[in-house]
Amino acid sequence: MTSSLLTKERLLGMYRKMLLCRMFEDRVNSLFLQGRMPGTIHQAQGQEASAVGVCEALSPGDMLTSTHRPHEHAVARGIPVKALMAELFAKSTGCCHGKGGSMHMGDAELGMLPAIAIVGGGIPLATGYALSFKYLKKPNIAACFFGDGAVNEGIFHETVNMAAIWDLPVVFICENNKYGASTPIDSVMKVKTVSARASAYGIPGRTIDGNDVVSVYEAVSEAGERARSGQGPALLELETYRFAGHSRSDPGHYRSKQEVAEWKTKDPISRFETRYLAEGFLTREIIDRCRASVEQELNDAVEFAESSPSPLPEECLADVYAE
Amino acid sequence: MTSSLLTKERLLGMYRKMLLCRMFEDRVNSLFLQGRMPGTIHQAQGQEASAVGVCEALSPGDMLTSTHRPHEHAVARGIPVKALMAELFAKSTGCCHGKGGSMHMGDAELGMLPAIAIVGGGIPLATGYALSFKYLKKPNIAACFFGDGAVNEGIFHETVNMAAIWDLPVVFICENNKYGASTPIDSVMKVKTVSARASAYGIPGRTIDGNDVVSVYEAVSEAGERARSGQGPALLELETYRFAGHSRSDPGHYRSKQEVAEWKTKDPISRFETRYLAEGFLTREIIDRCRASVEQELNDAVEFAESSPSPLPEECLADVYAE
Amino acid sequence: MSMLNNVLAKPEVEGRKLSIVEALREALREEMRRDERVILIGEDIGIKGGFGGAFTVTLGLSDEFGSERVIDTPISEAGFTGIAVGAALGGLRPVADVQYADFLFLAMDQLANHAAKMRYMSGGKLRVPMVMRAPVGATTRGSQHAQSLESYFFHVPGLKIACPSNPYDAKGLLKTAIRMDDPVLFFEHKLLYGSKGSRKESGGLEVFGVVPEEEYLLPFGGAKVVRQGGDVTIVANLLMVHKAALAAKTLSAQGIEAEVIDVRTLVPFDWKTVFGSVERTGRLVIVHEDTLTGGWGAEVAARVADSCIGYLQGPIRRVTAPDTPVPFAPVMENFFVPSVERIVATVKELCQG
Amino acid sequence: MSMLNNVLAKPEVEGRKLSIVEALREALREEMRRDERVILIGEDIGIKGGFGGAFTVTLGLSDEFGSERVIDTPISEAGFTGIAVGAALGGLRPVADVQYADFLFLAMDQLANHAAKMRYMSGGKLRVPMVMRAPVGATTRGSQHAQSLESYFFHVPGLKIACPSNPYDAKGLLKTAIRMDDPVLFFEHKLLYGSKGSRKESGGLEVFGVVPEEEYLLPFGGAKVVRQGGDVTIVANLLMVHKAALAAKTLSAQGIEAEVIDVRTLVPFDWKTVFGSVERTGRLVIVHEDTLTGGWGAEVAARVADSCIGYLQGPIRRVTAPDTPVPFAPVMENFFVPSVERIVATVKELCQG
Ligand SMILES: Cc1ncc(C[n+]2csc(CCOP(=O)(O)OP(=O)(O)O)c2C)c(N)n1
Ligand SMILES: Cc1ncc(C[n+]2csc(CCOP(=O)(O)OP(=O)(O)O)c2C)c(N)n1
Ligand SMILES: [Mg+2]
Ligand SMILES: [Mg+2]
Repeated sequence: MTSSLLTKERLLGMYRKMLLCRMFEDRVNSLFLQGRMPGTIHQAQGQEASAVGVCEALSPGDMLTSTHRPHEHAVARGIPVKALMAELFAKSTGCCHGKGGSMHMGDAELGMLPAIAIVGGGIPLATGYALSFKYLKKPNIAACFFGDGAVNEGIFHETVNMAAIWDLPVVFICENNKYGASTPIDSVMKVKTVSARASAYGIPGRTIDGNDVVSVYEAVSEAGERARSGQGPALLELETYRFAGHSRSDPGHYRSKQEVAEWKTKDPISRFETRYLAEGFLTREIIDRCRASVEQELNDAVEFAESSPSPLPEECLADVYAE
Repeated sequence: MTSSLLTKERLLGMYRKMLLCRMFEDRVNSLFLQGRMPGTIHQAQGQEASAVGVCEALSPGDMLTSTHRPHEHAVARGIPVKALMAELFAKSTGCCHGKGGSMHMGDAELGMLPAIAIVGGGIPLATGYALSFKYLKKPNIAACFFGDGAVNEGIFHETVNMAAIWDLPVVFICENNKYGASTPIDSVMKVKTVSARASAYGIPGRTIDGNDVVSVYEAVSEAGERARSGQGPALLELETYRFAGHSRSDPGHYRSKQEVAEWKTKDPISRFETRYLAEGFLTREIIDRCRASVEQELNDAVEFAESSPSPLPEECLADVYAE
Repeated sequence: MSMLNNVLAKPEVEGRKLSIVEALREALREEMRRDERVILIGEDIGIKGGFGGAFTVTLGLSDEFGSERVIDTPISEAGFTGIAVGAALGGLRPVADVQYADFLFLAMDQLANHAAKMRYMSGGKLRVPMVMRAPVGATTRGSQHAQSLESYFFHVPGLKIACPSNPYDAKGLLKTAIRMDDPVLFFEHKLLYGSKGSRKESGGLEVFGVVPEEEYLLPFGGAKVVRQGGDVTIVANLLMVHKAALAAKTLSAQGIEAEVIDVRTLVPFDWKTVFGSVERTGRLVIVHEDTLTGGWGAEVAARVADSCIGYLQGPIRRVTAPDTPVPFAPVMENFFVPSVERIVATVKELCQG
Repeated sequence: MSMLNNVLAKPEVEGRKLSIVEALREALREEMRRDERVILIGEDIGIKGGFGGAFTVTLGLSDEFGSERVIDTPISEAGFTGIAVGAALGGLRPVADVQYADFLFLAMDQLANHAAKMRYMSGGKLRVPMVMRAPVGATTRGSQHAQSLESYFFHVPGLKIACPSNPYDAKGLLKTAIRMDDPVLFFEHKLLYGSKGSRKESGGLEVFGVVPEEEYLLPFGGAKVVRQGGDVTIVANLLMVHKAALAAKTLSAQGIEAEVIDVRTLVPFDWKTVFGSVERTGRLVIVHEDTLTGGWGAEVAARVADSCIGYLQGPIRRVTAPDTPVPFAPVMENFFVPSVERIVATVKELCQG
């Protein structure tokens, strides 16, 4: 394994990012429950290794696309949590000036397109971005998040095929959290793994432990290097699980308590802690310091968001056309 | 091989049907060139073994769906050539009363839906029909023709997947004639065979010599029996070739003369003749008699069509709603 | 918004009160009991422990009818819509649904090129008895879960369209739609579902209405005069019927009597009722949440400008969403969605200006 | 139909004459030479020995620009449209095309939910400079290769729409579209492509027009008064501009002077020119091949009925295709497509009735 390539600083950075993702989601949840945020939210607690492992393998000029469940992707990609929090609070300081909301957060200048809430809809956008990278001879790749539910959309099929025949620099990343809303993946697909579908397009497919941030990082790095060097796309399936319901209003009764409990034992953050506490380079003190600094960052973000101005009603009319 | 199961009468019937298909297309071509027919046409000369082999394996209550290239499918399915010719002549005696035209011929009462000219668009219709058969506990199957070009449409992916997970009684039949319009299939797909894509849905896939009517018949019969008995769909790829251009206006310069010539040596009709003349049960006399009777049938059809009344202009307004 | 609640409920009417969700569910259940060819197909509609569709309408139906009749699909809108078309051709009466109307664009080819045309292309031999249910309306979910898409389908010859504003109509129209031999788009407004149950909408209306226990069907093509008045005609659908009715109340207090017409079905459209009203009032305001340009209100204006021009005493006005995508922030969304105030102001300006 | 040829060609105008196909091809070539970010993407557009797209517009371009810039795709309309959106976001200027406008329904989600909204959802940070070309019009190919789909896209906030009626406009508008930072739907009429070349249309018009050798751009939002007249305003697009002009000639011989306006672009729409004309003539007839109900003509009627009602001397009339799918048989198709005779009769009835 190439994990030896990761410096301790890098690993610690990844750890802090996972914490930031998780604690961001937890904070958003409580703000939402207090009625301080409008709209609906789809949370990703439990999927931090995926978000962080993927983003860690990306360069600044690379482009990420995301889904209706984008919070952790955006945090991991490095969009300031202030701008994300402000967007959730529908403020004009939000990353989309309050026009996007939870399901469309992103900032292309920081390497993430506004998230796409049409299941599968972001897949061709990432692929088109990859086409532009290749055409403009840029050294970049696009990375495309989607869920297990998205692989039954026609757009997945059409786009992965075109990326394959044109050897485009894009990495397709399926976060297989076993459910699309209430629907178990094995009831809507006969093959056992999503990655098995790669063979229909003649590209590599791999299934990876999506709750191990290092494995994710390595797999995406490898697929990314391949793509960057002109060898075309790959389909990575990250096996993971969301701890919360599909959206805020979902108690998740379609999943057994046992199943949820089992996956909680694979929590990517405690797994990381256990492993590196054992290896000795992580300490309780570091963990506490990390948590405290994340807490502070989130406090600042909430304060920033709450004290930011709302957009004016008539701003509704702006930004439809560029000219 | 189960070809021994085919009686001589059956084989002869299949032979005559192939002739009827071919001579129908040739007649339509000359009528079209004479300017006696409106519209555009997509002809299928060279693909008779596929049309006839498939339809021979269907029962009366089964349902066939077709494409923008439906003439031979309709002839093989047994829709009277009079009704087909009249449709092409835009007469009210046509199988669609002149409302459909070349690309929409069919007659559901005779087991073939009006053809669908949106590439891939008929695939879910066949699948939905199969759902109704299963639900209503009918002993029937749906058979669904589409071209090699259709397998890159999203609708192919979505629908084959649903047919697979629900074990629907449908046989997916890809007529791989190597080109979608001017586009060679190997430039738009990295895998070598269409049938390889079956594995992405967990269903059987087979590539068959589509210019051998007996092989086609056997493969479709087998897949049909499987489907009828509740074991679900299959994807059959029939390798074949169209002798003519994509549509009437296409001289086909994107194909090499050599390639066309090679495929002409595999002409399904002369192959059949050569084989069964050698086996002795087909004779020159039978061939001549068949040709003459087909010729007569086509003469009658043209006369019927030409002497049939045109629809009234205002009939344009009818048939939009059932009530 | 709470002011809006029950502006239409007539306290004098006695009887069992249901929400639109309950009324729709009852319609589905009754029709499924009556005719075993009726099946449901869509995402997350029947899963045990699940939602009963995005807004609980199908909750419990898989318990009674099983997974053969309440068919949970993969996330494949084009595919399952096309399968519904095929199944309808094959003799079933599928009721499909998309979780949000915004996703209808994915199934647009199957709806506009196939469902709507199969009968015509066959020379009248075929019928496509299917219903496609779709929730519309802006509810601070951002621009891809918010659109009111009626007008796109209003333009497709071969489709019929219902857009009920209350439980009574919802049940009666859905039952009729299911029995109809043509493909029907059935639009439901998220804020009218009611606020009961786990998936309640903030800002949702408490639209409980009397729904008789006895069976009834409501025909397509019959608009409803929700309120009579001689000064101006207001034509609206879905949530906007409620806003128009409240606006009419306010206007009445200021001496303007508005006639409020709930179109109920867009195809077929009850031109007679609208023309008759405009011929009496001489003034017309159309209200819809769908965006302005090319919205169905334009057609109403165009037909009136063709057929009733001599009766008009002023310009034809439309109160609609502006020509923008739907913004997320509530302040902007409130600007986007036509308000009671905008209706009142438009009518006043028209009647007095 | 042959009477229609050159009714608009002004014999006095000197210069190089091109067909619309040639004009479009020249626009693509010039823009590709000027800006290497311009790429073409679509089915059968660049294959050696192939068609140059369904109607030869891109013929020869892959020889000059190579397959990196003239990208042949699989039959995957939704996919390549979405890829064009992504490529546009990534800095390219893709010109995508569908072989027939009817197939746009397959790409509707990518156009209406993504291309049209990305700028808005990003709070104005992004731009989507892409063009989607699409041939419309009924040409005895049956109902799935025939529709005039402008009105569906007319209703999508965030998209712009061009629909040129002649070579000069086609070239000037396409060049502008390519340079624009917004997504543009570019509709071309099959019967206006001209009858030269292998893929000629029976019934096609010989619409050759003068196209200057020097570069020029034509702005969006400027309608063109094709013919001046004081009795009635006729607003049309694409093929219908030619029919309206011919109808105007016939009407003139009968003493009715019609002003014919070619809208040229539907979004933005030149309301000023239309309102100004209607205010002078007092009568309005709108002509389009798209079907009646919910067609773009309804919006024109609605806006006029809002803004110019005081000037109207009669009802607003529309001459359009009826609300049916497109039939195959030429006798029925000729009934479907608005004819010169129908325009003449409608105008006469309006002016004299
Ligand atoms: C095209 C489309 N269909 C349906 C939905 C409604 N919906 C939102 S999320 C979701 C489930 C998605 O599952 P998956 O792709 O596995 O992602 P996850 O939620 O598990 O992260 C559904 C059905 C949607 N947003 N878009
Ligand atoms: C959705 C759609 N896209 C494009 C077309 C235009 N078109 C008609 S036939 C065809 C090629 C089809 O190829 P294939 O599926 O291999 O069938 P074949 O013509 O070879 O029988 C194309 C691109 C269409 N009819 N529908
Ligand atoms: Mg999932
Ligand atoms: Mg082919």
